[in-house]
Amino acid sequence: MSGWAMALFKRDLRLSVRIGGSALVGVLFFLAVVTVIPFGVGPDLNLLARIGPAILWIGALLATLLGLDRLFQADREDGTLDLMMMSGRPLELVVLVKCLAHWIATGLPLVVAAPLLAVFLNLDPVSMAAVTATLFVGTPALTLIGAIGASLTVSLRRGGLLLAVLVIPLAIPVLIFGVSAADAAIHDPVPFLTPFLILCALTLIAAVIGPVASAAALRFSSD
Amino acid sequence: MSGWAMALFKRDLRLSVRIGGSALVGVLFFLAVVTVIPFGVGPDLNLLARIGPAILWIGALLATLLGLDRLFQADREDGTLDLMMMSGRPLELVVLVKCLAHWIATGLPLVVAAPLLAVFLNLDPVSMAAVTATLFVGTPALTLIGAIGASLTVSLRRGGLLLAVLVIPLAIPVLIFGVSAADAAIHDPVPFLTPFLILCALTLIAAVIGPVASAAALRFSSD
Amino acid sequence: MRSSLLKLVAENLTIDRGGRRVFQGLSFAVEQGEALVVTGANGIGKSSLLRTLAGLVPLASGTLRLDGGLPDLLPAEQAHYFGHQDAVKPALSVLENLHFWQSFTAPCEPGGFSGGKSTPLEALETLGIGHTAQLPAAYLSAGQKRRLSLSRLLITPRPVWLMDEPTSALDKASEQQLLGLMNTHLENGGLIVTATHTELTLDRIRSLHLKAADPGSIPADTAEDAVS
Amino acid sequence: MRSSLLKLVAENLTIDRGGRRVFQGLSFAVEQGEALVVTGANGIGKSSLLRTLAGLVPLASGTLRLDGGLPDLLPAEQAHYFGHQDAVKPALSVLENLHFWQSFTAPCEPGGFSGGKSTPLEALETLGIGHTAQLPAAYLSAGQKRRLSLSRLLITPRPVWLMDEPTSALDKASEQQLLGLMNTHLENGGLIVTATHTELTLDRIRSLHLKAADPGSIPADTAEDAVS
Amino acid sequence: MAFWDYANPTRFLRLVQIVLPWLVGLCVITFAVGLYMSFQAPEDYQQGQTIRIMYIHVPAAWLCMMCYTVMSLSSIGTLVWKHPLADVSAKSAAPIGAAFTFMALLTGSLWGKPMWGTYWVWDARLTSVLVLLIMYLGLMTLWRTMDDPIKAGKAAAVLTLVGALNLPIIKFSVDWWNTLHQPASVIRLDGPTIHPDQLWPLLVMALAFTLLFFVLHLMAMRNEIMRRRVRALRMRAASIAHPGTAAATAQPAE
Ligand code: HEM
Ligand SMILES: Nc1ncnc2c1ncn2[C@@H]1O[C@H](COP(=O)(O)OP(=O)(O)OP(=O)(O)O)[C@@H](O)[C@H]1O
Ligand SMILES: Nc1ncnc2c1ncn2[C@@H]1O[C@H](COP(=O)(O)OP(=O)(O)OP(=O)(O)O)[C@@H](O)[C@H]1O
Ligand SMILES: [Mg+2]
Ligand SMILES: [Mg+2]
Repeated sequence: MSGWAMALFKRDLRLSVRIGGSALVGVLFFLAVVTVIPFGVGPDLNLLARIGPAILWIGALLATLLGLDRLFQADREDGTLDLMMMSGRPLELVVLVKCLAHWIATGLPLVVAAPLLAVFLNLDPVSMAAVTATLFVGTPALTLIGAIGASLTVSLRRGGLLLAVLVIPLAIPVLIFGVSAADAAIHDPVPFLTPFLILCALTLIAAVIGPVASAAALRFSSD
Repeated sequence: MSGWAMALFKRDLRLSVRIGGSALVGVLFFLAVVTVIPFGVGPDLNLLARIGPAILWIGALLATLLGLDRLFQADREDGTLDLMMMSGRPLELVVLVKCLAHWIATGLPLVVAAPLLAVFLNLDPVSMAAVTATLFVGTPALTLIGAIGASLTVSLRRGGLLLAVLVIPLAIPVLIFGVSAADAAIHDPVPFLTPFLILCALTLIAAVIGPVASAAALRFSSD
Repeated sequence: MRSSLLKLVAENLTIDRGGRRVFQGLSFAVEQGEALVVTGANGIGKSSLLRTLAGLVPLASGTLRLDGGLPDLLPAEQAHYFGHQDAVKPALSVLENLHFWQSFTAPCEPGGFSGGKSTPLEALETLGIGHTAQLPAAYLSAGQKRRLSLSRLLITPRPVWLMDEPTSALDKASEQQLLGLMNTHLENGGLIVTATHTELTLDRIRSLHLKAADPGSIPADTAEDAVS
Repeated sequence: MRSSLLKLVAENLTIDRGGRRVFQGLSFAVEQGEALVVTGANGIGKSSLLRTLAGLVPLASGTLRLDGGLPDLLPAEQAHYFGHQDAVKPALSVLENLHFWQSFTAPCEPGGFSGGKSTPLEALETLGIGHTAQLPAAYLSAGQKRRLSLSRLLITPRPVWLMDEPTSALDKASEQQLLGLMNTHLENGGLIVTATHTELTLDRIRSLHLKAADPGSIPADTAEDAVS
Repeated sequence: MAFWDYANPTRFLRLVQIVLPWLVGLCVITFAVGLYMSFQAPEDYQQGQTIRIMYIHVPAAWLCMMCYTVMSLSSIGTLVWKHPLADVSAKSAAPIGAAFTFMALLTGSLWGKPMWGTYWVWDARLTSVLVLLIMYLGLMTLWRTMDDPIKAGKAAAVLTLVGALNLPIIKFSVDWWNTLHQPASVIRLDGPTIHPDQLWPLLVMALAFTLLFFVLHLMAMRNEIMRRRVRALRMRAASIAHPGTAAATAQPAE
């Protein structure tokens, strides 16, 4: 990464680590959701094992999207975003770098936490590994797609919920292929690799569409 | 309600309905979550019908909690909260009135939407009615408990997620009795009334603890 | 109610903010019809002082009372606070904003103070934004918003006005108007505490200049006498 | 690169904000070493003008160019913007804040302009907050924060300074210091556009007073040919 | 006169004034004919009377997709050509699209009850429509949370286009998801093979619905332009210095 990108990357990482562990909050929310669902569904272990991957994926989806509202807002409120637009750096790359830092600070912990939570849902090691792998490949896509919502709602003071509503429909394919890849690893109607590769493809597509769209949205929202 | 309370109530309702208001975002999120879950667990109608009440309750729980972050923040940011503390009105009542208005603006729509969403999860009319009833009685408790979280996080910029993490543990009893009341109505291991009455009791308790606690938190957070 | 002279008395106030001692042992008294003008360098503690008087920042130590005020009310509950924030809801119409504050804020009329009697519309007219009454507050410009939030002080009687840099970001004309209002408040037997960087031309001024006791305010917890 | 005279030229700018025409047909030019001081009543459009020059508010019509600047850069990319917001991250140390801006902001040194060469530490010293270098920016007072954000302008060379009420919320001492810095920038061959309510004592001033053309700025969209 | 000239809202409004009555008349007539034909059409040997739902359901379903196409084109108009009417068109199309989508869902599930014995199945096509509904509602929310129409328009345009890019992916993945699970309880929804004398009324109804869409769309656009002018007038009223004239201007609003 060129100098400025590196500086931005480091800064965002520092900020997300120092500010009240926003990374932690995401994981805790993940944990909370995953532990709440059994209270609702009831303690039927087979059932839990069956819908386990789904629960984990839905938890990760919500945790990622709802954690994204501050991605640009924090910078917008204190005027940093204005200066970034004047900085003479391509805004698309700025967004990409910020997403990367954000994913490492909040997405990666989710992936790491997944196997632990999988134990609660008594998933067998195979599916545990499968879910973790799919999350590892899939959550970046969620972050990148979510960035669009983040920049659309940057000027609104109530990000979270609205962002999620706007982005969830766009994130459905990721969810579908993530879960079905995980399922495929367990009881295979289809080989694991097919959905998994599609998932990777989705992430790559998101890596293009996300930054471009959200950079555009940021430019339009500047005022 | 005495004059000032009525004025506050009307104002909050107006605000949540007018432009920038958050009245309908909650319902949309509810809809989105309920729609997304089948993509994870699969389209098996029997399975969905079985975990239907749980899905609806969890959706409502998340929608309520995540929508609460602006309950006090909006007033804090523009200095309204300061003036409210100087207004010479008991802060506990102020909180209670605000919660009431907020529930009517965002909680009630959830209750109304529940039967429609129940169709997607092909619940039979009985359980549909049961879930709606429990939500009607239960969601106020969620709002009131959530208010505590809202006032704890009022000075932090990133409300939603953190608030949910803080409050979900407190809200679990409500969830449990809500769901089990709904389940009881369908295939009754226990009579419907027992958990339902406990749920009502929980709401009443929340109506006392919530305002007191969050008023205290607001006083401490003033700066 | 006793109609003795209104008097805001502060005895060696000590204030900590963010774990740091802002100032300590500050005492002063303001009488009815007087304006206390607080000046000082950036970060010296003017805003903190005002917010303390408004009961928004807790006192580390010291006492604060309003002689001649209503005995069962805190000083803060007999004061209007006019700070940097406008407390204006853009989604509500100008009049809705004012009506809310009128019916929400508890009035307080101790003896010897007459004022804050005007209706919302009158107040808006006085401040020259009467024509915006029916419009959403979102359409107001910065200056107009500020005047709207100022008109709050005219519709609910409260003897003490706490104003933090009231003239900041106001052009000359609006500034004169504001000073006029403050003078009438003093004549009505109110009292004012205001922080400013510019000098204000008021009738009866008593001034308080804050100076840093020692370079860099001491962190509260290292200060011997205070456990904050 | 051409070393001709730097000149910021604006030709009949028209600006809409929030669907409202703020002003139209505004033209001016500022030369190297000059400061354009923009004055006017509240809400007349000073900040809007500066934000437009900074490329943050889109132009409704009109052209904007920097003669003698780097041809392949927008004017905004050759300018520093110093507005109401500090762009200071409380969680980072003062030095970390500065270092980030230094490496992130693209420098721009057209011919005839020399300046913005100082290192972060020097800049902090110049502004008299060198002792806070290692502190978290959260511990700074309002005034100190403002100086920190000011030091941004000294560490990255950019010929144009856009300053919105630069002296607001600064005490007298800091104000003088700021004026000194602005003068040195002018001597270094930079140029300044600043909006203010107080009068600034700068070397070579060219002043622009904004007045409401007709009672109330025309809404952009009642004009015949625009919806919004 | 090129369509481009109708960029000018005033002229556009004049055009609407002229066109709308004819359009309405045409729409009414087509509906009359279409409904008549669809009740003359022979009832289906297996579905009986319920087949008639199709004459509402299918056109609605088709239109809820066409409407999104219109919105996407308008969004391109907003972002690329900066056409002043584009975001008006997009904004006023959204609620109509949502309405048609809802109608497709409603009639569909009403139809589903006799067909499958349940109101809803997570069939691929049904589910995609549900997702589409969510997207419509999301766009509408985005619009009404932003006060400034221009900003709202641009933000919504970005989202609409991203959504347009995504819709095929969503459709594809939902199909994949559905075929993956082979849900036991679901009758695949391929619909009855349509017999010609069922086809004709269907086509007429489709035409009627399309006309209805254009009528509603033009009306909505007119209202939106008016709404923005009122907003502009009130803004001017706010910023006018002389209360006298301002009060006069301020009155008509509300
Ligand atoms: C909520 C439930 C339903 C929804 C959301 C729905 C949605 C749709 C959509 C989007 C189309 C247009 C497809 C296209 O043209 O590519 C369509 C067409 C059609 N639907 Fe439905 N449908 C539903 C229920 C039903 C039911 C219960 C039936 C009866 C068996 C049915 C029969 C048809 C037929 C015959 C067509 C036209 C043939 C075709 O275009 O493939 N639909 N529906
Ligand atoms: N919200 C806060 N939390 C913690 N410390 C604060 C807070 N606000 C101010 N301070 C600190 O309190 C001290 C006094 O700040 P204050 O705003 O009262 O100064 P001031 O005199 O109003 O300055 P100015 O002239 O810039 O308004 C400063 O050292 C500042 O760092
Ligand atoms: N973010 C915004 N969105 C919409 N309209 C705005 C916005 N900011 C300012 N305006 C409007 O633009 C006009 C000019 O505002 P601006 O802030 O430029 O005035 P100003 O000269 O800076 O006033 P002040 O002296 O108070 O700073 C005002 O009518 C204001 O209502
Ligand atoms: Mg201050
Ligand atoms: Mg300004």
